[in-house]
Amino acid sequence: MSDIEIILKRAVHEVHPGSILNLGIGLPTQLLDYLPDDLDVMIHSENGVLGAWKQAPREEMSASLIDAAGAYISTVKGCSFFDSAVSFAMIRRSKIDLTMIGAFEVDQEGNLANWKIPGKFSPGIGGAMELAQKTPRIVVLSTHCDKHGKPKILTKCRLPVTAYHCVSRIITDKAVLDVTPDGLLVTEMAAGMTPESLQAITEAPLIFAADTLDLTEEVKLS
Amino acid sequence: MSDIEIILKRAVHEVHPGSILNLGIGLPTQLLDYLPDDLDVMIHSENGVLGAWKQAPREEMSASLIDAAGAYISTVKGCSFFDSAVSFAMIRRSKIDLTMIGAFEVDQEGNLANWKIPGKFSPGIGGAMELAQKTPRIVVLSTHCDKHGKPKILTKCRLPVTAYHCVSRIITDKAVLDVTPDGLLVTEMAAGMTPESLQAITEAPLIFAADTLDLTEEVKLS
Amino acid sequence: MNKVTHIEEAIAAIPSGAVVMVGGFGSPGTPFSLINELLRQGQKHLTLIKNDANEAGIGISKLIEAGRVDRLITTHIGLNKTAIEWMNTQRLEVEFHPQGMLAEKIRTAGAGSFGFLTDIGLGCEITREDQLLDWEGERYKVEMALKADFALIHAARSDRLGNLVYEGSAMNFSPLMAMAADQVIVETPECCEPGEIAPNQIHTPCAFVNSLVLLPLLTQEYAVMEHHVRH
Amino acid sequence: MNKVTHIEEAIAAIPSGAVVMVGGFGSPGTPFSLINELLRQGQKHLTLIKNDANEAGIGISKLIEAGRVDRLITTHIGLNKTAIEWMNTQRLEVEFHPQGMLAEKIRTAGAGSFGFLTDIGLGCEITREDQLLDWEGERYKVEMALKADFALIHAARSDRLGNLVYEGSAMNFSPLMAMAADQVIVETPECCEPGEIAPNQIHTPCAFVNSLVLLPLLTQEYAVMEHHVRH
Repeated sequence: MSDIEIILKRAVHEVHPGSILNLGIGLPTQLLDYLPDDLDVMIHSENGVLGAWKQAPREEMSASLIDAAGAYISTVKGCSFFDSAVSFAMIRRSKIDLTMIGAFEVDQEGNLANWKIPGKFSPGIGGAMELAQKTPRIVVLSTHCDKHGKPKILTKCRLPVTAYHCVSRIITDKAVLDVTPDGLLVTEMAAGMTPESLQAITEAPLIFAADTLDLTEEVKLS
Repeated sequence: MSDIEIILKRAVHEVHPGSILNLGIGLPTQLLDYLPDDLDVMIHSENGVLGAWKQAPREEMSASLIDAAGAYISTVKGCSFFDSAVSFAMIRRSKIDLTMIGAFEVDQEGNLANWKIPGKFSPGIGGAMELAQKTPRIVVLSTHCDKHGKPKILTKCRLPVTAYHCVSRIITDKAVLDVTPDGLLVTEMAAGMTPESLQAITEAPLIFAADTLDLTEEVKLS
Repeated sequence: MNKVTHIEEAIAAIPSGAVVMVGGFGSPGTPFSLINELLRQGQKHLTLIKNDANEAGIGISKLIEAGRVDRLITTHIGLNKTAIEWMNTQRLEVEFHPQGMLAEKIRTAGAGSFGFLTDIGLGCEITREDQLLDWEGERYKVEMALKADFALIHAARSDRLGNLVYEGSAMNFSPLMAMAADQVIVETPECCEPGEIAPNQIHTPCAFVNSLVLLPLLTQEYAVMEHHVRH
Repeated sequence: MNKVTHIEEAIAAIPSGAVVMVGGFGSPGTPFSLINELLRQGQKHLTLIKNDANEAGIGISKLIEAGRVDRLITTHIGLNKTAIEWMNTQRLEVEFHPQGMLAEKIRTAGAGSFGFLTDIGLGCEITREDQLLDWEGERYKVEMALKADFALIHAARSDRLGNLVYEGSAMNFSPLMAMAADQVIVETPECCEPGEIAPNQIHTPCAFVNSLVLLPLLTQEYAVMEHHVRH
């Protein structure tokens, strides 16, 4: 199983029936493939859709209907379309219960950096800032380290911050971490990881739950 | 012919095909009865209607459709319904070409007072302030004097002002007056009125056009 | 995600002292049944936000006449002599705004913003010195957002998720209030299955609706009012 | 009140140096035909306001690649490497806003207001000191309204008065831009008689539309883009 698959299969457990969620572009959007087809959720897409769903069958695709990631989506029953002002009113009024979002960096205070790498990557801001600042529950989906093997979970974000104190939970291929007033609490670890080996690839100091679960087992349940 | 009839029949000439207009509650709303049925105008009503028209036939009345004056209206083809924020966006963005409005007082600078008589009449503000301030052309429809025979066209408004420098034209039962940088220019007078007799019932100093027309003749054309 | 609730339960969530927005411009859009239930349950010291005060004996005027309303934030109450009488005798505190400003203050709260800069009413009696802001070389009036604990809304049609459709001039303040209030209670005579309303014909998306009360029938209050029919 | 206009005439109203809003989030809602005509006519030194920069070779990217655009006010151009290249080589000035702030700035202009108070981005790099306002005991960021001389809009359907209906996710910024721009030019493949669209299904009332261009057919640009289809 790839790191991405581990993250996504674990992330499925975060989605509660009856809730409204937003899936950030990139890794979170891929979660769609892992959600059961009869799941009772409404997916919000910033471009003015509540009730977005998986890619439509080829013959049902509409050139006038994409999600914010550009996929030609199908919709669930009870879907609504609206303008961008209403779409972000929904976000700023905290009507989205859960946002899954990608990260360049996330720190022990729940600060998130995911929109800009000065000098390297600055394609814009998109909807990330308002989603991060206003969604009651933000779950970061991210590989535990970047492609150079460097920690992404830091003591303090070094990149420009998207929103402060916004992240509730971080799901990586190696662990599940909750942001608490005392710091990052590890509640699950992948098979083979030890507190020492996880700390070694994490810049922020970690706290370990007394009954740390096996992330790998959780993934298998999906 | 009553004073009101004189005013309304003259006011019909202010309505140009292809325009959007708003008729203030009271005297202006009564203009509807004088408009030809095939007139190509869109009437805006503050409560969220563009394309309001005369009272609907009894069997077609809908309890869900009134104009801002409370009449069970019919609508023209191409009518649209929208919320109050959009309705007033339309007003503040000056999309209403012409507003006909009532007045307690109007003065030589085109200032209008029509919302409050301190201690006597203060039912609220309604849409008058935004209509008066933002409609490109405001035509006041009013009897020349109040019911006690006192002038309503003043040197300076004494009541709380609705909007400053907003009125373009005043149509009364006695005359038609344009607000100009030099003061109030009388362009039409009712039969029997002289400059002296009109000035006598008007507080603001009047200027008379070289070719003052006969208001009564204009009224007969309707 | 079925939001259908009994009217007693939906209205019981409103405590005395609550700030309650009520949809409707005159009668169209007024949630008469929800208001009647609020009257029956007896909540007091309410602050109501509505375009107008309805007319004497119907709608929110019933709540005013029963002494349940401490304060009314509105734009014009000229059609309700009883409400004017209550105001003039200091039994009802009334705060007036220009109609579009009231709409925009509610909409601003609904958009998750806190205020807006306008020129409406600058230099007029309604503008206080402490509302003026000089910003980037211009003078503005700052109008603050107007929120509420609850909104009571009438929709012509809904699905059971709470997607709403309004009819005629009954839309008015309702979509704005549905966004601006923390809890949104909707009454509707027609509730359909999700998917029956086309997605681009929904006026208020279900995210803004908390509970949905089905009206078994529309009482006389919802009918054409004979005294407004000109013969 | 027939607003149907030839495309040449409608676009010829736009002078060089104009500020032009363009509807669309990605391809849906992008008025490809109006953009192509603007490209053909040769107006220069444009300031464009659009959610994104489309993708290389289509939509407003054509105008950017032809050197017609001095400045782009947008939220995210990640899907257009050419636009990023133009930005990085200082051939295109780009101003980024959070997506909902861009929408709200446009909507604020469309509502005839001048700015709004928000907490989005407070304490973040995007907020300058001179945008901060302490008001009634709280700190806000003031976001100013964003107007335009013209808006170019694609509607799925219209009547000849200019009442508009959008489809799917193609609505996005269009209704806001139609309110915020001084002159609004709309393209549509389907124009019907007034009255054929139900009054409560109109997304943009005709008061906000100045001219209407009928598209004889929808070119390939309006079709599903194969490279966005996952197999």
